[in-house]
Amino acid sequence: MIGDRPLALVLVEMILLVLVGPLVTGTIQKMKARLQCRQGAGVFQPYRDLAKLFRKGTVQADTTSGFFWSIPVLVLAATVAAGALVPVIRAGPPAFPLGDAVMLLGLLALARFLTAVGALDAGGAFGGMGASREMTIAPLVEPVLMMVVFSTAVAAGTTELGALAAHRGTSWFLAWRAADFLGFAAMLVLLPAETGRIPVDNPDTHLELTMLHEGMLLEHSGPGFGCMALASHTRQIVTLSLVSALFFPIGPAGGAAGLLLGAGAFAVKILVLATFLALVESSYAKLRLFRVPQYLGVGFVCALTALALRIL
Amino acid sequence: MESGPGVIAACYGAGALLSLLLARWSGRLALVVSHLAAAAGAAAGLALSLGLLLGEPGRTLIRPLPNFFPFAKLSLLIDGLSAYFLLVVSVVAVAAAIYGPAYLRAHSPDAGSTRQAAQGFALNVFLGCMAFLCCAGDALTFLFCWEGMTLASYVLVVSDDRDGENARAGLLYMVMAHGGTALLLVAFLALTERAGAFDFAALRAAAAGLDGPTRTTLFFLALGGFATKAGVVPLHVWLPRAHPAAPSHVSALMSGVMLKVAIYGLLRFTFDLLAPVAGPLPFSWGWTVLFVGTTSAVLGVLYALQQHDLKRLLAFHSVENIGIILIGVGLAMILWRQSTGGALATVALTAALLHTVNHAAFKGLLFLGAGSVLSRTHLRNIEELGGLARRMPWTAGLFLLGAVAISALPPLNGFVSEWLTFQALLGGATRFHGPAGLVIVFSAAMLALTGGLAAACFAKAFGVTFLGRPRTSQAEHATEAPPSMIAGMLWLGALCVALGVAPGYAMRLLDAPTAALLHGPGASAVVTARGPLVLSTALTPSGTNGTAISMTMVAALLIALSAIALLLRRGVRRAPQRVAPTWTCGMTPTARFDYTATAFAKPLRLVFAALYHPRREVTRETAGTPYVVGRIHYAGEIVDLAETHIYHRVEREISALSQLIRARSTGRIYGYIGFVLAALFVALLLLGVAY
Amino acid sequence: MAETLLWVLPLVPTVTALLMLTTRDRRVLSAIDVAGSSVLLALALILARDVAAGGPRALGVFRVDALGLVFLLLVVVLTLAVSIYTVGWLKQAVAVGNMKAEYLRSYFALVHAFVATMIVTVLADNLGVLWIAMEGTTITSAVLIGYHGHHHGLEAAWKYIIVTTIGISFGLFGTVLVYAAYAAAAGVHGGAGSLSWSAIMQVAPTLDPGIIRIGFIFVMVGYGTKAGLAPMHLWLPDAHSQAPTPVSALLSGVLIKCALLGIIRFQTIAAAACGPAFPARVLIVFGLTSVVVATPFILAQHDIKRLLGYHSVEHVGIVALGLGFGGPVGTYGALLHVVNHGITKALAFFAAGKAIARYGTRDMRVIRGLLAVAPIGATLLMLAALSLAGVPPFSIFVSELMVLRAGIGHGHWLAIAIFLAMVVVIFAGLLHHAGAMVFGEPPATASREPEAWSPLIGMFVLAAIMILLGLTIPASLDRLLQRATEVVVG
Amino acid sequence: MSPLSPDAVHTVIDDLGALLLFTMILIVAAGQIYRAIYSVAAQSLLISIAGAVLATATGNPDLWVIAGITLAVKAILLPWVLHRVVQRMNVRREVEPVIPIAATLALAVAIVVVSFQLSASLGPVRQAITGNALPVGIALTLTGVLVMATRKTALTQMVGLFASENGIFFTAMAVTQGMPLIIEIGVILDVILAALVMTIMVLRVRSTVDADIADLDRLRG
Repeated sequence: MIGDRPLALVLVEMILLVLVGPLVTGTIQKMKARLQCRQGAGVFQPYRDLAKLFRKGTVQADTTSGFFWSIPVLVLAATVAAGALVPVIRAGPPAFPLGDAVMLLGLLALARFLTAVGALDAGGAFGGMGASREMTIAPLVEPVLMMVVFSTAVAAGTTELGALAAHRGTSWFLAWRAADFLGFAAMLVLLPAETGRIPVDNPDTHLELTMLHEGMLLEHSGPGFGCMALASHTRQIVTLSLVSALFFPIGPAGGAAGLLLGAGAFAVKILVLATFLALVESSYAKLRLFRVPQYLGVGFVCALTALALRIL
Repeated sequence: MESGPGVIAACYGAGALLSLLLARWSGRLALVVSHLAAAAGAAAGLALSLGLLLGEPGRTLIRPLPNFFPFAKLSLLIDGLSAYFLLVVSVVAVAAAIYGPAYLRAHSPDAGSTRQAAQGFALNVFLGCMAFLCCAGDALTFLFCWEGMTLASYVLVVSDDRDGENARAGLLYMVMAHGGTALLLVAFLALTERAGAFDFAALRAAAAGLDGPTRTTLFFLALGGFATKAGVVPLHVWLPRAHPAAPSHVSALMSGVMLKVAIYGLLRFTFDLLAPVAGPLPFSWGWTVLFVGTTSAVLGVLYALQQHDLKRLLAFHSVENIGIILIGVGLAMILWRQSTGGALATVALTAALLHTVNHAAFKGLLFLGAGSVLSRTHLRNIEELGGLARRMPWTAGLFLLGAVAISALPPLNGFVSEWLTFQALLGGATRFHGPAGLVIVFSAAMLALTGGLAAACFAKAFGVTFLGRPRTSQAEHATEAPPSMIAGMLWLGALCVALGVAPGYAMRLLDAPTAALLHGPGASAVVTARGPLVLSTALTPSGTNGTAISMTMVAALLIALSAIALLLRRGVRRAPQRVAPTWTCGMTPTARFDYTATAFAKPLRLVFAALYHPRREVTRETAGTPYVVGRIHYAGEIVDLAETHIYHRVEREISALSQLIRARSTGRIYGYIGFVLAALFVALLLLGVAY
Repeated sequence: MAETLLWVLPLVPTVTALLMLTTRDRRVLSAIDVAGSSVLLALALILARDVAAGGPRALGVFRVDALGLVFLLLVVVLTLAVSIYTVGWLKQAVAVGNMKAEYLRSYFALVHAFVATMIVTVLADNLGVLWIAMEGTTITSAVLIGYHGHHHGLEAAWKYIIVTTIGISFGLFGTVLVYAAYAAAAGVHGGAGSLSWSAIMQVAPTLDPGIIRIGFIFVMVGYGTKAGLAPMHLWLPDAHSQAPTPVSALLSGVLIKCALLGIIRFQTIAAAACGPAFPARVLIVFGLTSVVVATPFILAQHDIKRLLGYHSVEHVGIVALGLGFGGPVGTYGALLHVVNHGITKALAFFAAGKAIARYGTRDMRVIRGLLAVAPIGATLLMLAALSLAGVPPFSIFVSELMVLRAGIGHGHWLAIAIFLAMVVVIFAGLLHHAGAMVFGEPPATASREPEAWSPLIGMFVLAAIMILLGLTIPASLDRLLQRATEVVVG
Repeated sequence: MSPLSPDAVHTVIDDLGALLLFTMILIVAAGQIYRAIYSVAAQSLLISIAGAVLATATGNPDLWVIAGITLAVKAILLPWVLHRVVQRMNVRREVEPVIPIAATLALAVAIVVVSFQLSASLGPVRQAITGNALPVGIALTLTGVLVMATRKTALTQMVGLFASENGIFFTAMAVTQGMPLIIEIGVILDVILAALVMTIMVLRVRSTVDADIADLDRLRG
C-alpha cells in the first residue's frame, strides 16, 4: 500500500500546523473578547508573546534537577511530532508510514507526562497541584477519545488518520450516519478538556482553584516557557485537526488546485471549531474538579452509543 | 546448541552448590560467585534461545533426561515458544545477576553468611527452575520446576526478614501458589492418566480424544492455576505483598519473569496441548481470558495508583501488565481459526508475546531502580523520599526511562505492544458484530484508561521519589548506586529503547513461537510485512487496508525536532540565567511545600471511590481550646476489594470454624470410645448391609 | 539363610532389650541401642537382598514378601535414626530432668521390646500372630507413652491403651469372621485350619463375600483405630504428643504404618472375595474422613506435637485414599507414601523435639525465631514442614502425586476435589505454624546453646533420604515397590 | 462320633447365647460396680460352658483347653483382680453413667436388632454357622464397647472391655468351632497383660493425683 502523501508534504503540513497554532489561540482569544464586548488583543498577540519569551533570560528554581531544563525541549518535540500524524490539506495515508491515531494520542500523552514531571521538579505546591489534576483528567479523557477514534476506525478498518480521512471521502456530509453524529458530539464534549479550556480548565488564570495546565508551567520562564507555550498552541491545533480528520476530512485531490482547496477547507474547519471553543468558553462557567468526571461521562456515553450503533 | 541445556544446568547448579560451599569461608565470596554463575547461566540461556529463534525455522531441540522416576519418561523439549520464554527469563536474569551482589551488600551489610549462602543458592535454583520450566518436555518436569520456582522464590522472599512481615507475605504467597498448583495438578494429571504417559506429545494425543465439556473444564482448571501464579485479579492478593518483600533484583525477576512463566504455561497448555484438532477454540475460553485480562489491567493500575510503597506500587503494576498480556492472549484465542490461519490472531499473540518481553524489560528496570533507592536510603515509602534526582542522576534517569516505557508512551517499547494490542482489538471489533464487538471495543477503552492511569501513577512515583526536595535525612544523604548496579539497569534500559525504536527487528524472534502455536504465518510475515522499519497490520477481512506505523521514523522525527527545539530553548540571544527559590507565595519553601503522593493521587481516589472504599482518619491535637490546633494527624487507607471481601472473609470463616470444632472436643475418653463405636456401627449399616 | 533371618530379626531387639536391663550407664545403654539398631538394619538389608533375589520366604508363622519388606525396612531405618537421635536427646533430657537416670534402662528395654513387636507384626504371615503382635505393640508403647509419669502422660496412655485395645478387639473379631469364612470354604473344622494369610489368599476368591464384608469392616475400624484413621483417631494426638520425642517418632513414623499393613493384608483378601470395589469404597470413605477431620485441628492448633499428630491422621488418610483409589498406581503411591511419611514425620518430630527442648514448651505461640537460635534445626524443621505439606522436591509430593494420579485415573472426582481443597488448607495451616516458629524474634527464654551433633546426624540422615526420594526413586526401591504392589493388586 | 447331634448343639448354643445377652443386659443395667463385675464373671462362665459343649460336640480337644483357660482367667482371675482393686481403692461403688442407663439400654437393644438384621442379610453362609452365634457375638462385642462409651470410671470401662472380649471369644468358638489353639492362648495372654498394665495405671493415677484415670480430660483439641 503506497500512500498518497509524500514525506515532504507531511513535513510541510507539520510545519504549517506549528506556524498556524498560535494564530488559532489568538483568534479564539479575540473572539472571546468580542463576545464579552471587549476589544481584546490582536489575533497575532500569541506570536508577540512567543517572540518576547524567546528573547528573555530564565529564572530557574534552585531545587530543580537536570531534567527540568530539558522538559520544554522534549514536550515541544513530542507535540510537534504529533502534528506530523494528522492530515491537514490532503487525505490519504502517507507514503512512508509514521504513525496513526494511537501514536498521536501517545505522543500527546508523552508531552503531558513530561509536563507533569517537570511541574513536580520545582517542588512547589502549585506545580504538584496542577500535575495531579492534569493527570486525573487525562486518563478519563483518553478512553473516550479512543472510543471516538474506534467508532470511525471500525468502519474503515484502520487507525491511520490519513487513511481514515480518505475512507470518509469527499462526500462525507452525505455519508454521515447517526453514529457519526454521536461520535462528533462526544468529540465536542472532549475538545475543551483536551485543549485545556473552560469548562474543564481555564487557560487565562493562574488561580489555584482553577488551574490545571497553567499551574504546571508556573516555574518555567523565558525560552523554556516559550517552548511550553508553543507546545500548547500546537497541541490545540493538532487536536482540532484530529477532529476534522476524523469527522469532516477533505478527500484526496491531486495537483496544486487540490492542495489549495485542501488548505482553504482546513482553514474553514479550524475556524469553525475555534468559534465553537470560543462560544463554549464564553457561555459556560468552569466546573468544579470533581464535576469533571461527570461531564466527561456525557462524552463517554455518546462515544459508547456511537460505537454500539456502528457495531450492532 | 545441542549442549545448551547442559551448560545452563551446569552454570546454575554450580552457582547453587558453590554458594553453599563457599559460604563457610566467606559469605560475600559466595554471593559474588553464585551471582557470577547465574550470569553465566543466563548468558548461556540467551545464546541457546537466540540460536534457536534465529536458526532454521521450526527447529525443535529434544533432549531426554535421566530416568529419575520410573513411572515417567522425562525430557526437555525446546521449540520456538520455549526458546522465546527462555529468552525472556535470561534477559532479566543477566541484569539481576550483575546487579545482585552489590545490592545485597549495600542493602543488608549485616547479613550473616548463612543468609548469603541461602540467597545465592535460592537465586540459582530459582533461575534454573524457570529456565527449565520453559524447556520442559513433559508434565512432570514442568510441575517440578513450577514448584521449585515457587519454593526458591519463597526462600528469597523470607530470606530478608526483619519484622516477620516477610514471613507473612511469604506464607500468603506459598498458600496461593499451592492452591494454584493443586488446580494445575488436576488439569495435567487428567491428561497424563488418559495418555498413560507424561510427555507432551502423548498429552496432545490424549487431549484429542476429549469431549467438549471435559476439555473446557480442564482449561478452566489450568487457567485458575496459571492465573494464580500470574497474579490475575482477584487471585492477585499475594503478589503485592510477596514481590516487594524479596530483595529488589529478585523482585525484578519475580515480577518481570516469573509471572511470564505462568503465561508460558497457559499458552503451552491451551494452544499446544488442549486445543481441539479441528475447529476454533471453544467460545468461552477466549472471552473469559479477555475479561479477566481487562479487569486485571484496570484494577491493577487503580490499586497501584494509591500505593505509596514504591515496590508495592510496582508490584501492582505487574497485575496491570499481566492483564494487558492476557487481553492479547484472549484475543488470540477468540480470533484463532485453524482454517483461516488467522493473521489477526497472529497480531494478537504477537502483541501478547512482545508485551511479555517488554514488561520484563521495563519492570525489571523499575524494580532495579527502586532497589537502588532502597539500598541507599533504606526507605520504600515514597512520601519519605524526594529530591533523589540530584543525588542519584543515573538511577533517576533510568527510572524515568522505565516510567515512560511502562506508561505505554512512544517512542519506547511499552507503546509498541500496546499499539499491537489496540490493532488486534480493532480487528476483533471489525469481525464481531453485536455485543461481542462492543465488549472488544470496551476492552480497548479500558486499555486506554489503563495507559492513562499508568502515566498518572508514574508521574507520581517518579515525581515524588526523585524530584522536589528530600523529605528525610536518609533521602538527603543518598548517593549514587555503585557501577555494577547501574550496569544492570543500563542493560535493561537499552533494551527498552531498542525494542521501542526498532521493534521490527525483534519480530523475527517472534516468528517461531507464533507460527508454532497458531500453525499460521509467523509474526514477521504479518506485522513486518513491509520491512523491519514499519509495523503494519492488515485488519479488514480482505486484507487490503491496514494500519502502519514506523517507530523508527517517529523516533528519528522526535530526535530531529528535539534538536530544533533545543535551539529554541537556548533562546534567541544569550540572556542571563538566574537561580531562585521556588515560588511559594512569598514564604520560604521547605520540603513541606512539596506535593505528596497522597495528595497527588487524591483526585483519582475520589473519582474511583467506589472501587477503593477509602477510609480516612483525622485527629486534631488542640492546645486547650478547639481553635488553636497543635497538630493534625492524618491517616488514610484504601481497601483492596478482593482482599477484604473474599480473602479476609474466607480466612476468618475457616479459622472461626476450626476454633469452634476444636473447642467442641472434650478430651473425655468415653467420647473417644463412642466415636469408634459409632464409626463401626455406621460403617456396618452403610457399607455392610447396603452392598 | 533368609528363613533363619525371619526368626533372628525379632530376636535381635529382644536380646538387646534384655541386655539393656543389665546396666544403668547412659553411655553404655546408648551404645547398645545404636549397635542393636545397626545390626537390625544390616540383617534387614541382607534379608531384603535375599528376597529380591529369591522371592518370598516363609518359616512357620513368619513370612516375608515384598510388601512386608517395605514396612520392615521402614521400621529398621527409623529405629536406627531414632537410636542415633536418642544419644544426644537423652543427654539433654537427663540434664534437664525430663528423664530420670535410674529408670533409663527400662526405657531403652521397652523401646526395643516395642521394636520387636513391630517387627513381628510386619513379618507375621499368620493373621492371629499379626493380631497378637499388634496388641503387643499397644502394651509396650502404652507404657512408653506414660513413661514421663506425670498425669498428662498417664491420661494419654490410658486413652491410648483403652481405645486401641477396643480397636484391635474389633480387629480380632474381623479376623475371626475371616477365619470362619476360610474354614467354611476350605472345609476345615475347628482349629485345624491355619490363619496363614498366604493360605487364605489361595482360596480367597471362593470365600463367602457377605461374611468377608462384615469381617473387613470390623478389621478396617479395628486396625484403623490403631492406624489413626478418623473418626477413631482421637487418642492419637494425645498419645503422640505426650510420648518422649523418640517414641513419638516411632509411633507416628512406623507404628501406625504397621496397622496399615494389617489393613492391606485384609484388603487383598476382601478384594479377592468381594471384588476390589468394596474395600476400595470403605478405604476411600475412611481416608477422606481422616483428611477432612484433621484439617480444623491442624489449623487451630497451638501444641506442636499435637499438630504433628493430627498431621499423621491426615497422611494415614492419604494412604487409605491411595489404597482405595487402587490400581497399580494408587497402591504404589500408597506404599511409597507409607515410606515417605514415615521418614518425614520422624524428621519433623526430631526437629520439633529439639525446638521444644530449646524453648521448654510445646506451645507454638512461644516458639518464635528458631532460625536465630538454631539455624540448622530451624532449617530442618522448615524442610520437614514443607515436605509434609507436599511441596516438591521433597518425597511426599511424589507419593501424593501418585495417589492423585490414581484418583483422577479412576475418575474419583469428588474425592479428589475434597482431598485437594483440604490439602491446600492444611498446607496453609502448617506453613503458618512453621513460619511463625522459624522466623521472627526469639524470646529471651530460648536456649542459645550450640546444636548437639547426634540429633543432627539422625536428622540429616532422614532429611537426605527425604530429599533423595523427592528427586528420584532408586531402581532397587522401585523394584521392591513394584513387587509389593503386585502382592496387593495381583 | 459326637455324643450330641448338631441340632442339639444349635439349641444349646442358642440358649447359651440368650443367657449371654441376658448377662450383657445386666452389665449395662448394673448401677453398682460389683454387680457389673459379677455379671461379667457369670458371662465368662457361660462362655466356658459353651466351650465345653462345643468341645463335646466336635471332639476338638483344643476347645477344652480354651474353655478351661477362659474359666480360670476370665471367670475367676480377672474378676477377682477387679474386685480387689475396687476394695483397695475405696472408691464410690456406683457406676457413673454418661447418659442415663435407660438410654444405654435402648441403644443396646438397637445394637442387638442391627446385629440380627446384619447376619440375616448374609443368607447362605448362615448355614455354616452355629445357630445364632454370629449375631449374638456381634451384639456382645458392640454392647461391651457401648458400656465403655457410656461409663465414666476406669474400672467400669475395664469391665466393658472384658465383656466385649467375651463376645469375640464366643464368636470364635461358636462360629469357627475354635481358632487354632496357639492363637487363642496368645490372645488370652495379651488380654491378661493389657489388664495388668491398665490396673497399674489406674492405681498409679489414684495414688498420685487421687483421680479416676478415665476422668482426666486435660488433653483435648
